[in-house]
Amino acid sequence: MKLMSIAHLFLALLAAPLLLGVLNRCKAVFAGRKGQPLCQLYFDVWKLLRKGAVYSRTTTWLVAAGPVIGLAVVLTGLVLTPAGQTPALIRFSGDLILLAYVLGLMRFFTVLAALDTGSSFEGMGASREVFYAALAEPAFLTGLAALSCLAGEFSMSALSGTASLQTWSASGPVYLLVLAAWFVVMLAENARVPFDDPNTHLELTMIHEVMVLDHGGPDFAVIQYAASLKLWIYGSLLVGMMFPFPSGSPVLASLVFAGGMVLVAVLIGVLESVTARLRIVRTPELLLGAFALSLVALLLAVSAGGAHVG
Amino acid sequence: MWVDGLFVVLTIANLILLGTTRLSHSIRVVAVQGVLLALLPILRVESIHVTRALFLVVLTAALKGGVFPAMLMRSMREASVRREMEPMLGFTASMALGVAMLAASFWMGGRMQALGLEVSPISMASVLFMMFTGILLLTARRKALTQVLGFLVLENGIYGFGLLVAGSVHWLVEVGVLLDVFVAVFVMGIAVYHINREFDHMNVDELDRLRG
Amino acid sequence: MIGYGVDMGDGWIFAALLAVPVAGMIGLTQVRNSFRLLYTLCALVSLQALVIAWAGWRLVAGPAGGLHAGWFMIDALSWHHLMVMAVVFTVSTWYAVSYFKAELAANTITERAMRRFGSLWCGALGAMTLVLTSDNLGLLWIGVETTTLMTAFLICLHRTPASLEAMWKYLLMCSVGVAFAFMGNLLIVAAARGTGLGGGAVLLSSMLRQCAGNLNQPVVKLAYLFLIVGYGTKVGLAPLHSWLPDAHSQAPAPVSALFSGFLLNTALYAILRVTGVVEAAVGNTGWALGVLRLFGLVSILVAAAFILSQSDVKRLLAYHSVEHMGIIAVGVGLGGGAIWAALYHVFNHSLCKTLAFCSAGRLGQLYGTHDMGRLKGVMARDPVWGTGLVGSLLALIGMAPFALFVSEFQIVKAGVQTGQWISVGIFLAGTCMVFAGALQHVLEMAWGEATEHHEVVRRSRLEIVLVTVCLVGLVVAGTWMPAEVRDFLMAAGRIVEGR
Amino acid sequence: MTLVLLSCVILVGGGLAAFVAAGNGRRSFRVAEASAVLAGVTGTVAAVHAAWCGNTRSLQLAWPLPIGSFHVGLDAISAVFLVPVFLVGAVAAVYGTAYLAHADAKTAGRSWLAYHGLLVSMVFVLIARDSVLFLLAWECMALTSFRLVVFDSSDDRVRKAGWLYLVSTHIGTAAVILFFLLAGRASGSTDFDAMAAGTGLSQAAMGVAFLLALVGFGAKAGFVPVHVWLPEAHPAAPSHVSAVMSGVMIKTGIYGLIRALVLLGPPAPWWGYVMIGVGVVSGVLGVLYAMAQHDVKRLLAYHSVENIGIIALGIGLGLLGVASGQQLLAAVGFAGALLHVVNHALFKGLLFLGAGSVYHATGTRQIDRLGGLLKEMPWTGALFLIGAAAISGLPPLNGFVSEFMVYYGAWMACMQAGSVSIWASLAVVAGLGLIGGLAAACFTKVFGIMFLGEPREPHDRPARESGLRMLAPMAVLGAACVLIGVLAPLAFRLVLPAAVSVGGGSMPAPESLASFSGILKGITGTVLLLAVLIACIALARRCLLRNRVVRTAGTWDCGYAAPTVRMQYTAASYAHPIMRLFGSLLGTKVHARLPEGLFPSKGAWHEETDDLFMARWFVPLFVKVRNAMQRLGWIQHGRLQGYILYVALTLLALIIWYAFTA
Repeated sequence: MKLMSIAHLFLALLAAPLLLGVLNRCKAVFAGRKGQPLCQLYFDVWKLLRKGAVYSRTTTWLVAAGPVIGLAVVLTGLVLTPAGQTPALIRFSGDLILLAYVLGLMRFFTVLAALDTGSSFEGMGASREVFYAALAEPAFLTGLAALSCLAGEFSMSALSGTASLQTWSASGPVYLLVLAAWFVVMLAENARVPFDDPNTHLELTMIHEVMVLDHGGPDFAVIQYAASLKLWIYGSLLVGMMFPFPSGSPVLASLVFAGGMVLVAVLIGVLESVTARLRIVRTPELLLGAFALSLVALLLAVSAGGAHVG
Repeated sequence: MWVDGLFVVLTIANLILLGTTRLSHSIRVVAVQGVLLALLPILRVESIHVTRALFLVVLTAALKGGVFPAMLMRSMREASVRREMEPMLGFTASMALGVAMLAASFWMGGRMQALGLEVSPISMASVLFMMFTGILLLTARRKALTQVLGFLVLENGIYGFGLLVAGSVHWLVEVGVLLDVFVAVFVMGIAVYHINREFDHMNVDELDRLRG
Repeated sequence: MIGYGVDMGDGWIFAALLAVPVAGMIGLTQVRNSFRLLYTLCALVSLQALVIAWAGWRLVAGPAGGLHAGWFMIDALSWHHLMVMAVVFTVSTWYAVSYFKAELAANTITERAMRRFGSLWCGALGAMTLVLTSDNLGLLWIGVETTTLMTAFLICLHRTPASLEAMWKYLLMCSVGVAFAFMGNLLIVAAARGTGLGGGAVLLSSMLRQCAGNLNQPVVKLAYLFLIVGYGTKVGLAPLHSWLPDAHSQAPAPVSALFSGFLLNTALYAILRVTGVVEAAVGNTGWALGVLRLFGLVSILVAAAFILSQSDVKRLLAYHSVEHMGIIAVGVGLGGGAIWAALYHVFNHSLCKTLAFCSAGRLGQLYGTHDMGRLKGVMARDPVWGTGLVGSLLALIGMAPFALFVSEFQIVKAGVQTGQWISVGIFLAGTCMVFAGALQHVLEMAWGEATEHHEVVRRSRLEIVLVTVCLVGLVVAGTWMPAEVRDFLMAAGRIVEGR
Repeated sequence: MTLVLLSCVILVGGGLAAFVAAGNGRRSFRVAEASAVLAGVTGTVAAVHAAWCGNTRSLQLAWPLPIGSFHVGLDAISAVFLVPVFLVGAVAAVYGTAYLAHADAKTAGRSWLAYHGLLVSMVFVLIARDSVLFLLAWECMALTSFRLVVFDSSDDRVRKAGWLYLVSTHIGTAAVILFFLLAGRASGSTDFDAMAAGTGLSQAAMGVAFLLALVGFGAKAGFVPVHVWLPEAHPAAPSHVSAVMSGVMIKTGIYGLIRALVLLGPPAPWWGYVMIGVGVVSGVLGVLYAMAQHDVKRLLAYHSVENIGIIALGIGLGLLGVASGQQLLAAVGFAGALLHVVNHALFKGLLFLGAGSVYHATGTRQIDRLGGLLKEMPWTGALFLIGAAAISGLPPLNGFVSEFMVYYGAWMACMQAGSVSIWASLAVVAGLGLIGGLAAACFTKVFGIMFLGEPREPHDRPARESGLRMLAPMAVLGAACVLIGVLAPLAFRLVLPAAVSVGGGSMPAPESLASFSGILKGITGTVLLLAVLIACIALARRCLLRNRVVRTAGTWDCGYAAPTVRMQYTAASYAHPIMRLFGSLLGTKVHARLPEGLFPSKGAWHEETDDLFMARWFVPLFVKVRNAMQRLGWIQHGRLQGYILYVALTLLALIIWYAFTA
């Protein structure tokens, strides 16, 4: 079991950039372009790692600390995150709260690193980032509460991979609602359309991209890589919690998991191709909507879960 | 019988007090009232220690009939005021009110009866009316001197009330009370004198600098 | 004199208690030098205090019923008040020394006025002693009326128009009120017809309590109404308090201190005395206490209303007197465990208020005004009396650890114990309003920017001692009370309850 | 017990000595400092020991109070609250000696008496076992802290703040008095033991008592809407005092509430719901108001409201646990609350001290006038950063541990759906999530604007790093924050006895406890891993950059030709998106002068957010009362005749009343 976990950890470390590749390729297909190669991100990271660095005179040690802490956090997050039926290396009841808060730590320092440059553009990005985060948090945690009420479990590893066709038939609505809510949260947290547009380079519209304007060289490589890992974490949560897994052979389960991840990437790609970025003013409504969804999910879960638990 | 007649006289005196404007009249009326009240114990046979009773009668009569009027007259002359001008409550109005109060005091006398104080309602009503008159003089007149008179009338009423309901308290107490009243009037006289000197008027309702 | 089997040992005490003030009253008219006069005054007051201490010793040693000699009597209730009187007189007399020294130096007062002050001061002392020691309600009434007459001219020691006005109002209102009280006495005599008491005994409160059962109840109740309104006028229970702010604000500081420190309590003592009799007569149904409580609550509310909008510091303190008289009345009115707290509050309030008026007086001399709009920044300019004023005001509005907080707490406790929620509610609401209103004044006076800058004033050692003693005394009284003292107060409380 | 009393003696002695020596500023400072530190060390040791062992000691001194008895005691609950009193009290004293160095020596020296008095009275509030003694200490605490608030008493606004503070706490005291009397009504005693033994109250009376305690103690603790004094008083006081008041003193309100719950015995479920409601409202509104502030100390004061809300959530969960008979839920909920009490004392103390250093260095508390301080004051900045991360509840710091406990409790409640209303746990989860996110937003704002970027206005004097006396105390607090954050299981063990005795003394099943501390161990492991990873990556990065060109340039200006420092984001602009969403809720007033025309010359944007409860509720109430009272002025019209008429009419009315009743 432990071996499996370690294997999955390394899989994540290796395949995470690929996920973004799949995503972009899918977008390209929709746009009728040939698109960048699947492994583009690997090339970028490698190139950046070999570069020197340029820092603003305004900055302090924080601008360097941001990426470092960010990467450390997502690595810790990976250690906490189960992959399908393979549990995480560290698991305990309530570990998802810890995950949410270490990701909060990452955000905290990314934002500070952005403010460290004193650039008003990065300040703008930072301000929006914390704003979304504050609204996304309740939706995320409430959804979690719904799922854990359903399963009577409070540890990601215990929750992950429990979903099956029976549970879906039993309490499909809950899954659907939480799925929707968490998908929105994932988009917000990973700065995807409709919250943010990683493609444009018009600073006024960007959030995550604009926060890292002043990072370059290895730091930027680290940031890119960390971003892909973060997407992987959210993806694997989504897949692990929702995807109906066959019981029995772990290998099959792993394959299902991988498939699920690809599916998530494709889904995002499709979404990004068919929808446009929302106006900043409207985005809160989307997040509040997500919160409402998971709220309903929780109530449903309690009415159902209360039966077989309490 | 005698007693009731006396009280009728006192009541009339009160009505005069309410009606008159001349301070000197009022002073005299109050003096007469005081003397009559002072004489009251003689008409009551049941007082035991005749000598003490007589002593008290003489003392009271002397004070109320002699000393007080003299003092008041003097301060009236010093203040050079003759009459009570434009009182807050007009004279006819106060007469009317007086009649109303008379009725009230009869009612109250009746209630007193109910409380188990065996006194003749007329006399009780009359002393109560005396007190009412005193209060009216105190509250509805302008001149400081009139207020002193009002205080005296009130005091007369209480004295009469005492005679009616309490019989004789210990003579020392009565002497003490008399002494106090004497000093009070004396002090008030001095006060009137000073007020008159400081303000060169003795209209009390203009003494309203201290408020709030 | 009037001997019903006098135990001479105690008789001497009463003789001494009355002799000292009378001697002073006559003797001081002859003292030409004002300074000697002041110090003689201090000596006399201390002597009186000693006699009172002696009486206290006799009381503890002597029989349970207290000391009796004819029409005179000292029991727990009266000795408690005597003790408070001694404290107030001692403090305010010593204070008067420093106060009038300043006046004489500034040549704002004449030697004649000082002589008048001396003898009237002693007269007031004597009259109050008479009130507190007389068992005979008639004699007690005479005493109360005498206090009025003695103190009237103390108000207008400097003959300003305002002081004359205040004095006139005081004189008339209190005379009229006390006249009603006399009527109450007469009614009590009338009610006592059935008891077979005659002559001098008919007004002896001790006798009346013994045969309370066969008093004529309705008449006694009527009498009580007259007594409470009559003496209440002098206590300053709202709505009979109108003379109080004027007199307190216009009198010289030592006199104001005496007024609100003890004059009011003298009249209140009279009420407590008769309350005991009446309660005994109506069979401890709490009827009399109820009336008293009503007056107390009204007083608290009225005082709160006027404290919120006050501009003159001495008037502010005067309304505080109204409030605290109300608090004491409520305490007594709540009955049970509140009565001894109320008596305890009597001491606390008297000490505190004496200090407050003394401070206000000296600061008034310093600033030349009592208007709180100009009386600012006292802490910086006069640390000694500033501390005195701020400390005493904080104590007055019920800050711990000062004693007033504790006594008020006990009063509320008794109210809750007996479940008199309305009274408790009004009490708390009123005191909170007073707190909010008065605190604003305190802050401005204590630390507000003074209009023009002055150097810090240095005060004599005597004054520093006075302030420290009073404040420390308040804290100690709030945090230390041996069981014996509490028992003593409770015994006094039982007398008020007529048990 | 004896150690605690001993430290009290030391404090009193030190305070008096400092007061006497006030003439010579330096000496009085040293005395005050030494005594505070000595007492702090003794007291902290004693308190930690007592909290850990959780056994109860009690002592009856032979000192006759007028009422009540001089009964003091030390149990786990008191001990937990004593820890911050001594710790923060001591370090803040050291800090204060440096902070007040430039103030007028005499006043400052005098102020130490009040400071030490405040500490002592807080200790007595915590160890009193008799309501009269408690109230005496309670009022002394109010008085001394009030004296410290009006330290700079020449300022008019400071006096107003002091007034508001004292009035609100006094009105609270009135409610507290009523509570004690109600609780002691059956036994007729003022002693806590007697109360706990025999509160023969009906359910309704219990409810009333609980509400009285909630209002009375809440006024001190700062629950919305009776929090209004905090944002006024804390900025007014000197920083080391604000640290003690906001970090420690308001916790005595929480202590009082918890003590009240212990005295009242088994709670009704609705108490828990009320607490959770209060907690959510206080938490969310507190952090939102904080977000809207521009004065850093005012902002921190509002954050106290927020954290008090979190504590209330914990208490509410604990109450639900007791009411529904789940010991573990009760234990975890109360433990979360108690631990958060300690944590908040630590990081809020740290933050106030940091803010004080900044004020000391730059002479302004306006966030928008600052910037780039991290270069001038690196240590202060770093320590402030620790505090900011801790208060935002981020691992590996202490704030996260206590919030995690509350989360976990909420989840347990959620599991027990049916016996506990789902809405309660939902409110906790969603509320905590929102609070956490907003807190992070708010403190990125504070730190980012104050310490990062370029100075937004030229300082009137160059900021200098503050001295060791100011840094060391902050360092101590920061270290404590990290320590608790990393050693979560020990922290839980420390507050467990107290939590259990709050929950009625029934220990949860050992295996459930073991599992929970296993969870905490997991957290410890994870955060250690995180630390290791950070270290490794930092190292790797250094190696990577060792022999490469590292240049410095201007910040990327997106092609704008002439960027100025005035173009930087300000606190207002940073908070703007959130304010736009919640501004209507807070009643934010915007004064905007937008640029007009083709060639706009000037534009201005100014937001201010006054406290809604103050502006809409309390001020109008006070005004109404005052006007009503002033309308009674005619009673005292000054005419004697009227006065005599009053007397006569009163008498007449009484007689008539009597005639008709008899």
